[in-house]
Amino acid sequence: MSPTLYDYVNQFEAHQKAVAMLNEFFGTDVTGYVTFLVFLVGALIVVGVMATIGGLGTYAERKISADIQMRQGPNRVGPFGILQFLADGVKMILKEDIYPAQADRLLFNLAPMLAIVGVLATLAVVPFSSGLTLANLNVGVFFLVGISSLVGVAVFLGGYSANSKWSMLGGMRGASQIISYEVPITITTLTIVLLSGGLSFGAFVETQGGLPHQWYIFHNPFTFIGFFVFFIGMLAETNRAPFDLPEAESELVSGYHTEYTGMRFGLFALAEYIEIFVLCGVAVAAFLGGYKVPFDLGSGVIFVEKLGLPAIIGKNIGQVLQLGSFVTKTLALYYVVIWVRWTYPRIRVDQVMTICWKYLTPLALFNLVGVTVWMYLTHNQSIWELFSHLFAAAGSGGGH
Amino acid sequence: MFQDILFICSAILVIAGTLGVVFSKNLMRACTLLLGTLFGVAGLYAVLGADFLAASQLVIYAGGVIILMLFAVMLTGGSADKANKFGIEKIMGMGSVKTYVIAGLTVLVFSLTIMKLLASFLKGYQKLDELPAFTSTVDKIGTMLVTDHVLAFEISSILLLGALVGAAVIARPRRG
Amino acid sequence: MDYTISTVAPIVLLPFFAFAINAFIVKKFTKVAVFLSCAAILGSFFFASRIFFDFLNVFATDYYIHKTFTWFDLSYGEFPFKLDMGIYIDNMTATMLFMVTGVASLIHIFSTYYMKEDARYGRFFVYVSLFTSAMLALVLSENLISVFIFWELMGFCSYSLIGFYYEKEGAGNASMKAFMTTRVGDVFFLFGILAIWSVVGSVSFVDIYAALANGAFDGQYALGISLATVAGLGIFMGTIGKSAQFPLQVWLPDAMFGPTPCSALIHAATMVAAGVYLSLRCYPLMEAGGLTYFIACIGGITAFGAATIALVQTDIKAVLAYSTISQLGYMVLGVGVGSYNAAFMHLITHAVFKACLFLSAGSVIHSLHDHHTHAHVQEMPRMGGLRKKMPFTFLAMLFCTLAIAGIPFFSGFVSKDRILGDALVAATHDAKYWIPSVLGFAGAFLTAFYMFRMMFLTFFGEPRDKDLYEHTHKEKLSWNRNVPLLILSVFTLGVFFSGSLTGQGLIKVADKKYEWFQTLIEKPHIENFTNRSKQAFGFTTEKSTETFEASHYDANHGLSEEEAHHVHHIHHIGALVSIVIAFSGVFIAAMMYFWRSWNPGFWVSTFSRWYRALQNKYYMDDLYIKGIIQKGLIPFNNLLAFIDMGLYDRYAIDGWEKVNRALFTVAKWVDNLIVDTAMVDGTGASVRFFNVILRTLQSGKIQFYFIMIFLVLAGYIWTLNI
Amino acid sequence: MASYTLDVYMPVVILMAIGVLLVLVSVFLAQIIRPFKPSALKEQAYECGEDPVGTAWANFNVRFYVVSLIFIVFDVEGALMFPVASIFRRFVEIGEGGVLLGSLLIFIAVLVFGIVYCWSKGDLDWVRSFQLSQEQINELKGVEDKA
Amino acid sequence: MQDHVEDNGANMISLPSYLFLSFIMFIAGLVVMVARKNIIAILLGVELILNSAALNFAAYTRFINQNLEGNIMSLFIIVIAAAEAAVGLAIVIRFFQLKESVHIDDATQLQA
Repeated sequence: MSPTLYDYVNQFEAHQKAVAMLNEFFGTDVTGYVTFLVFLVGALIVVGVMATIGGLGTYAERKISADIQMRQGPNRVGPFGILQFLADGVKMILKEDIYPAQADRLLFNLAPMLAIVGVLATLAVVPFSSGLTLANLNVGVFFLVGISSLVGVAVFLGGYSANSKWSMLGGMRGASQIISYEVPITITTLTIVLLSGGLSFGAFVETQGGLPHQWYIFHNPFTFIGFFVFFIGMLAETNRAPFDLPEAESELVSGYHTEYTGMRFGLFALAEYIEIFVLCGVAVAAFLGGYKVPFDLGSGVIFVEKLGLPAIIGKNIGQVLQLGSFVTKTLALYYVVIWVRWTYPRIRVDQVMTICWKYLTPLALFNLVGVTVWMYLTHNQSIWELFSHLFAAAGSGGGH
Repeated sequence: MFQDILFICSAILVIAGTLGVVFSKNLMRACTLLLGTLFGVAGLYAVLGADFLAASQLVIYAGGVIILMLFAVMLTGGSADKANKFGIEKIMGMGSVKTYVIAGLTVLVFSLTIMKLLASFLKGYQKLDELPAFTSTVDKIGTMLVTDHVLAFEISSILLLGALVGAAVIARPRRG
Repeated sequence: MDYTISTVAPIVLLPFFAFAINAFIVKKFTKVAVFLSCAAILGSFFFASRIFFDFLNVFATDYYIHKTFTWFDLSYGEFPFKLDMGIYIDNMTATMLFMVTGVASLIHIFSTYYMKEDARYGRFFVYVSLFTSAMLALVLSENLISVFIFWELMGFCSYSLIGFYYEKEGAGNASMKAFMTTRVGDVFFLFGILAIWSVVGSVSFVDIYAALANGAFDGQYALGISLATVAGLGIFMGTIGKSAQFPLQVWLPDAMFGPTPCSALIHAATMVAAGVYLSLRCYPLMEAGGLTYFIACIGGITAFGAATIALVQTDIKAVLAYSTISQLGYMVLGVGVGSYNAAFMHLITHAVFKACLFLSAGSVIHSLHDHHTHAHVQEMPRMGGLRKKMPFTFLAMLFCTLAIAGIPFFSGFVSKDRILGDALVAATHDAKYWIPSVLGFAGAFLTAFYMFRMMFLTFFGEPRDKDLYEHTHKEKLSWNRNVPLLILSVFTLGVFFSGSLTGQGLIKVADKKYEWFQTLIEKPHIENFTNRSKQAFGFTTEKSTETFEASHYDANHGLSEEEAHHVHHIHHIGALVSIVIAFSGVFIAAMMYFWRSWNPGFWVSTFSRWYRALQNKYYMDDLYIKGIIQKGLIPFNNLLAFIDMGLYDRYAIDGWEKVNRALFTVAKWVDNLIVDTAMVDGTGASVRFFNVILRTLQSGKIQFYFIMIFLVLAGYIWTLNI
Repeated sequence: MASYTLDVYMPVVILMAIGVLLVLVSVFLAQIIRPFKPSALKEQAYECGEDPVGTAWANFNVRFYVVSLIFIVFDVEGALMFPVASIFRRFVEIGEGGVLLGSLLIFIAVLVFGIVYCWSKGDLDWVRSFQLSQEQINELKGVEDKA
Repeated sequence: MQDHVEDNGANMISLPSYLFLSFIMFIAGLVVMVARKNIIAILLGVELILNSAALNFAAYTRFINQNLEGNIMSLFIIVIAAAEAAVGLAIVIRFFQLKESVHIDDATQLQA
């Protein structure tokens, strides 16, 4: 897996030729600028798609909830109301921007920015496919944990700066909930780090396989529990129901963004939806095989050998398959997240803390110890490999 | 090229954040600006090739310490009176001209001292002709943590345990 | 297999960590603590068996692993003062590790049954874990200093375990006695180590062997005695103390005050074995010191004497305790007559069957619960007929009794017979060896007799205490009670140790690999040690450069054809004699206690003086207390007290007082005038003066302190010459 | 080990810049087209229609601090464990896993001890301060009895 | 992949520039510690000083000897800074509960 998107693009002869031509044309070394351009285009595409997905997320949320509650949902704007999110966006932009009189203006403006920056920066390491990963950092998951904690600061500052009691309550709750649930998430991620032997998402995904039994979720019983710990932690981390205490509309009006209006509110919402997608993506990359496609179709070699396609096309078909695999799994998880929201009632604030500290964290620690001991005893084998060795041994009459 | 940009951005963040911390009159803003400094330092670590250090700077400082500070500011920010029960004005808490003058004098003395140290060091400093390429430091740090520095590694867990227990005992909510 | 920290250290560290953790959690989480201890010892058994099977795979007599790291190095110039620590594993160590961890695991498991209702259930496991860990560390040690450290650690643990029921009358004294008696031997042991250090400059076994091969001990005399003799004697005194040899055997019978599983662990399988193990390790030294006859005599006397005392004991554990002393006597006899291999084999076989015997005795004792006194019954006169109540325990105990009595096909026969055979060989070479060997044969006869006496009294006949018998529950099979007994009793069969069941080819089943014990365990060939290499002990998997060829069983043991024939001949005679002796012992026991044809009372009344002497253990405890302590030590103590109080105190100290008084008058004058007036008052005034300045400094204002700190730091830096 | 250039951080920086620009552009661009008619009533903080009383920046419950305290300890320990965890697989493969297993387990054990301590002292209970300890209950009962 | 980073001429990424930045941070931390009267603000200053030290260690690792010992040192500085912040802020909060003040001049006595 190439370290960055640019390295992937650079493999192709056409690109190399183009760079060489440009060098000749400008008379200087333009590689740096080309790199920048490639990354800029890649980043813009990713952000654009993410913004669309975030917008569609609001639409999907309403449509699915309507489905679950046997209602119609949005159906006026566009076919099946699919353009509803655009209408919402236009509304956001046109709304008046109000600053509360007592607010700390600087922090009030800074909070949404921190949220959106924190979320967008995480997109850099999300492995959409082996080629389309903006940067496969060596410390990928660790970086993600660090940079996404900006969201916690943003929630806190958002709640604080408005100088409203509802906001303040929501902000405090939100921040303490986000940091609390970061603990089980981090520890569960640690188990995957143990298994994959690297912090980068590349290492996560490349040590798994395309078929479900090669995924880390089914690697051993501990990771199976770990996935659910991660998933629950993820719901709380993104303030999703049943953990939407910080913005509990029936208690706190609207939580930390009570006083936010217009586009700033929209940015908070956008950050939240993108964060859900990113965390679903992380869950997929860590537990569900990431972008891996079964039977090694993702590398594209098979198209070249069997169908006689040119190498470049085979490779890109593989990339598309990988992208499809990743996005499908992520969206499926996204669907589950929405489904959960409309199925479970909100829990109390003391229960939030109890679940985190008395259930998830001990469970995550147990998983960590379990995976460590498991790896030590079985020499990194998954439960299926163990079984297959067992059967092989039985078949060969108890030999080695 | 890019590393220069990264360095400059980080340096600007660091200096701006630092000056903000020094001169901000609002403690909450000072904390937020400290976040900027810490991000800048993380960027500087990244330019130094210490990728793990940069990430742990983000995780520990941005995620942990700053939130802790914000909470602490929140928990002590209350009481609407202008002065506390000792009659000291709260606004003084962020410093007055007098304190800044004293600080300026102290700093003058000490910065001269540091410059003396640095001057003698930089005089003998041989610039390396070429620096090694960046490689991942995670594995090396991990190996060092369990071999040469295993005692520090284990003791740091004891240190953190002590910090946790001590701080929990001190800060535990009490009745009355 | 690689011998690195992660493959070797867990053997010792797992039980040690179990101890370290349990010491803190045992009160609140007793079950967890017990589980941890058992898991730790099983883990250490796993690692030990890896080593053991690796050694069996290589199957070479000379195969060894020697890895060290420097503990401290205080060498200065040409004075070497450097101590290495590390591991030395050869075939003997590997076998020993396997035996100790295996037996200890089974004892741990049995203890979960035996100690279950005990008030200090958990604490028992804390001690036992530490104890096992110390024993394993001792076995792995590569030098005498670390042997000594763990030796003392084991002494401490046995002290705690013997005094485990400290509320019981006598337990405290017994533990103290064990501790002090072994200490006597340990002092000499330390002298021995010092003697070695003075000659070799190192205490590593390998260096000692090399020094012996190079003749470093030649011509080294102290007070006209060869230093090799001094060293060997010192180390053998350690063995005498630890392995309860005559005349320091008195502590071991009292050690039965501890819980029965701990008796099994300490006083059968591991701790007492440590003494013999040490003398085997230092065998070349003792040979060089010319101590073999002395050792053989000590062994013979112990073997016979303890056996005679065992004849009259009525406490089931006391019989076993004396039989332990007696069997240890055989091992020492084996060392003395040069039967290195057989002595070690007897150590292993004895550990297995004696552990099983103690555990079975524990099983019996635990079942016999006197509901009047609410105590467990240990007295054999109150037992009888228990075979029907506890058939499985009976079977296990029967196997072990057959083994210890030296009945063919059982392990005890294989090993003991070979020791006796070698003693006979030694006697034919040198007539003075007749004494220990005859004592040995007599002891063998007595062993068969008293062990079967114990069996008959316990399990056969009519129950003599009907009430007790009725209240005893019928034995139910349970995993933690019967499985350890079963496993141990299976291993009392001779085939596990020797292919030829007598060890010398009387009945030959197979050879080569089946004779692994005889092939692998050999006297250290000291001439091979002059150029052996050691490796650093660490994470690296640096391979040894030496290669080892698999050894083959040599029925002649390197002797010439003629000599071998002679030896075989004598061994055959010895084997026949011991079979006859064993069966006659069993027969007499049966006549007396099974068929009741002969009345034991007749013998008691005929030899009543002897009987009383035996009951009082040859009056040795009395001798020590009345004779040595009261007549020797206490008068000596009084003499010292007189010197201290009458002479030193009265004249030196009181006289000095007079001088002082005279000086005092002078000093008082000086003090009043100069010190008090000028200096003290002056100090006060100056303090008051500086006080004013310092008070302003210590304002309590933290930032002022910051500034001060930084300024002082700055000042310091400015003074630096950089 | 593969070396890398600092270009890997370029997407991170670009994305952060995009984030900042997105906020600035969307807020300030919108300023052109959206209405802007501030009034005192609009700028009032929302308090369910009542006039706001005092400031919201008042004292908060110290439980929030204790939670963040436990969090930071876990955070730091996690940060220390990440590099060790990432080499565990390789150490197991060369057969030296035991050492790492040991040091990791000790590390985790100390961590667990911390959480157990906080648990047993009730720092993890959100409603702790509303519950009286048995001593306090007895105390109150004693007062009642005297009365 | 390049084998080394080329040092092209007047490179601003050099040891002196790092030393300059950490110097700025250190001095700023010192100013904050001395000038501010709010205990939490003083703790912010302490964080700045610790950061400058950690940055120095990392810079020396890169430019002087490359053996990563400095990185380990920085890592432990960060760890200790976190522990320090936790305990320090706990003390501040306790102090505030007792005296309703975070002003450092109220903390002149060791006893409550």
